[in-house]
Amino acid sequence: MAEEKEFRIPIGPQHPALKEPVSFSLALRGEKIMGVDVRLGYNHRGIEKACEERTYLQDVYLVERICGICSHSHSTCFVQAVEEIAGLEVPKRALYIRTLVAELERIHSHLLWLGVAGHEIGFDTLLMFTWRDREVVMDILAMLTGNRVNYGINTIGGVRRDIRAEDIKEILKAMDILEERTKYYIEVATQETTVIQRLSGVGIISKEDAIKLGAVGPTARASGVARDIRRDDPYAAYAEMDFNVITDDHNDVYGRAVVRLKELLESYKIIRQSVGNLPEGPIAVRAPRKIPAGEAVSRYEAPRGEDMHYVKANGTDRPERVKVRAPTLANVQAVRHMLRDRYLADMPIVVAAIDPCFSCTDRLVSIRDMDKGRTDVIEWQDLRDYSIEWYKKRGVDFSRMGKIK
Amino acid sequence: MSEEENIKQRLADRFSFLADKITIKRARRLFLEVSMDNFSEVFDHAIKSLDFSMLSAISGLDEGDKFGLIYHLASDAGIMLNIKTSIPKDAPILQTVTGYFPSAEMYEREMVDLLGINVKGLPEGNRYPLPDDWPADQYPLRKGWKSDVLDNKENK
Amino acid sequence: MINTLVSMLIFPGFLFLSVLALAAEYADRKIYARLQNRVGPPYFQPLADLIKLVAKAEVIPEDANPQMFKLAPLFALTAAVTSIFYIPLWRTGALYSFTGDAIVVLYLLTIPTLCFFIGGWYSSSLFARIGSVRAVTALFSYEVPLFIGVLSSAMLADTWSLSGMTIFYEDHPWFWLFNLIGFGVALTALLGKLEKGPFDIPEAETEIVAGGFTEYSGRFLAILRMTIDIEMVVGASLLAAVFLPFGLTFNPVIGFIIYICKVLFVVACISLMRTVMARLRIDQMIEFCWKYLVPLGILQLLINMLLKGVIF
Amino acid sequence: MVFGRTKLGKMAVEVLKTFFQKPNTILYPAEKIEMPDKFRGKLVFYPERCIGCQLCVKDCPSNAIRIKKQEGGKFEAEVDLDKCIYCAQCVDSCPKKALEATKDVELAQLTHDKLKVILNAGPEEKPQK
Repeated sequence: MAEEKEFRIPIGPQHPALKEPVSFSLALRGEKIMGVDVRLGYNHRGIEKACEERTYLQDVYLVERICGICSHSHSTCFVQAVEEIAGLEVPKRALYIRTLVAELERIHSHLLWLGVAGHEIGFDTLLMFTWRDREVVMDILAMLTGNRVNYGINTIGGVRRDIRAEDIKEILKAMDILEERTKYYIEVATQETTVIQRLSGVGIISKEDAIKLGAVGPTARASGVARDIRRDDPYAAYAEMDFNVITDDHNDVYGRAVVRLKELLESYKIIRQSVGNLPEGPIAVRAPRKIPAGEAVSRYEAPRGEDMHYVKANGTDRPERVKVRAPTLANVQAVRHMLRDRYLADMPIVVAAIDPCFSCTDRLVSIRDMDKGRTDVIEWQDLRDYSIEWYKKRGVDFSRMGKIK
Repeated sequence: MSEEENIKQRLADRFSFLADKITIKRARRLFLEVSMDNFSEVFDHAIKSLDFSMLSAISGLDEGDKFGLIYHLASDAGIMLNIKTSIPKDAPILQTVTGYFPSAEMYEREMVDLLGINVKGLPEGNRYPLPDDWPADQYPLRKGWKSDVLDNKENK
Repeated sequence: MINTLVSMLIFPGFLFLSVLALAAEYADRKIYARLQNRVGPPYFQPLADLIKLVAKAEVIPEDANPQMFKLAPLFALTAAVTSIFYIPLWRTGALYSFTGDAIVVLYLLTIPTLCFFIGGWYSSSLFARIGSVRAVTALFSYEVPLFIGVLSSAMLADTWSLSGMTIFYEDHPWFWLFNLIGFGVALTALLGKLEKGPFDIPEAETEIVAGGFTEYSGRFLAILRMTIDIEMVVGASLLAAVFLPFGLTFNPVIGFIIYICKVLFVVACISLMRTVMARLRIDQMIEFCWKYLVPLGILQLLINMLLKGVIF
Repeated sequence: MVFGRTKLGKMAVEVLKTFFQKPNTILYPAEKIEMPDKFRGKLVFYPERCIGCQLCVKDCPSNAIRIKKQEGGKFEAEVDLDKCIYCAQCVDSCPKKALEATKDVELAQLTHDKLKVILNAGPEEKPQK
């Protein structure tokens, strides 16, 4: 390699283009990327193991925290598997509410993605505008579930919060606003010259490669692979919803942007249907603490692609095994493929284009005992003492602010 | 006959030893158990003749004296075929399936790190997901593994 | 002697220029924020940033060449400040002038970019090296249109002195309107010089952290940032003198207000342009500059040649 | 590559319009934000309703709550506000509605020990020494 005058540049684990720690080591020749080496695992928190040591009810909140953006995806996927093992008949109203929250989550995730994509190509205005409009859906989520992220709406056997009639009005109003804004963003993404310059022809992956490399979600759909769990393997209330699976044949980042934006319009359609046809009835059934032995695989179309949970129960109140496969892990190989022979300048947007979520991917620091976690606190105190000393020498005394042991 | 039953029939016709090992747990969910010796031919057949074009994940389980492995294959019709096999714990050797699915690399590396299964034929690359200074012979997903090891290591 | 010192260090030299530079940065950031529906920074923010940076410890990388690493920012600042003396601000005629000072100013404005390259290169970080190479690559694409833009105006005035140009346009009011294409070309090229979007390629945050500035900290980073701000004011003043030479014969107070308005106008144009466009790739920037900007500049040159033939 | 008609500066009209609008930013903490009704903030505890069944302790995903018997026979709840993940499962689990989530979100403290609070029948909750 030396004679070809390549040099390696580290992107990550900490880098402005990355919102989460992951390490790409790029072999460059000039501005051209010759090879990519990916190192994942910086976000490994031992969640799969931790699930085995907690009760099913606690696990619902734990898997919800696998990821901040697709929290509903993971918790729904998990409770579906547990409900299947326990043979629970979830009330229809609960399924509709799950669908509703799922689509709201997709909207907020896709708008977030559009903003991040704008930022990665140096178009911060798009970031500011989409994130401003994303607040609309965040407020709706907070109103429905009680929080902006980590909604905590799922429980085993149904949902925890009901929807009031006045909420529905607010939702429909918000959908009208968002639909108008989304149409504007479609115009921006498909007409603004500099955006098209940066997006089209970048990060190409052909249909065959997308299938071969196991790409999922919008990444696959932008290469013409019509993979969508909502249609292929319907869960919650999706079997009763009328929507289209959006595909595109540009095969590049531009296609992925278009797919996500058009999916937003489908999401508004699904939301209008689900609040319009919301059945009456209870929102949850009582779930037993001990789940009978059995196993189930649950699939879910998260905003980033297929999310899969495998749960094995052994008759106690704790699962025997929980396996989580988040969408980004399936797309990592595709990224590697997409980056080859591209320019360094394209790296951020290509990586961002799969909407990576490395927290999801890595899941699993270890499940250390709560009390042993104290070491961190002491370090923090040491650091604090040190900084107070440092400033004292320079004539500023911070020690009166808060007590130090 | 539903699509699931059709697949079940075709598998049972092709492999006589699978006759009573296939269960349809619910719509679109097939589970089958196969010994490691016959695994590769069943796996190959499912991909090449039954159109299971995607490997959704590989789950590794600690089942006492052996490791259980579940290959979750998905078809475009939304049907999931879960092929269950097992390998002994004292000789945990496995052949890679990256030849069929390049994306399996990450799933297999995960089993190498978390369960201590020796996967033969993996392409060169970084380990995943544990850190490079992780103590050897510590496999967190094995039953009975305790995180104390890590605390001791830090105190040293 | 004292007079010269005062004019160099205080007015309209370093101190005045620094205040104006901070004000320009504030205006740029505030307009950028308001265009994006944000609140934006308070008026003292640029100064607060500067004080913070000056108070911080400097870290010089072990592998870096310390002399080059320290000298590059100082050279850049000096060059940027020096060039203001030759630009007429609110009256016809600059503090100093001689035949051909327009060329000197343009070259003085090139020195900061070269200093960024040297500083980035000698800090021996990968990101800094890529950034500095990009800075020089970008230099080759925007410098030519900028020169052609200024040249076209100079040709109409038939002088290579900036002061001479202002005198000519004062004698021939409304002639500057002929140079509007050249103004557009030079303004776009100025974006490249100031490393502002869509040409902020040398310091593209999401790709190469901070480009050539990656390893800089403390006072040196403060100087570098000051240089960019001063360059912005100098660039805006240059464009104002060359392309907007009107209202220069009023009394100094009104002249000064008109001057500030012109600078603000150029800064606002820069803010607007970086608001509505995504960052280009370096190859796209070169293509854009040579395919569109240079031909436009040459078109302006041809128009001015014809005008000169017809009128004089 | 260019698809159809492209426009340079497509967002120019939009941004110029916004320039004359009020900024969308909420200047917290000068302006307070009203939390939604279903919000799950800091807990309140009604000692007179608590029967000491420990269901909340059992279901807490982060071991942040402990119910202890006071000297007078009443119960008190000790909550670690830094461990709590504000899921309000304890509120759902409680058979007697002795716990309730409030809209209180401003819980930041300079030191860790101030985050451990004891909710009891006393006149007001006080941070532990």
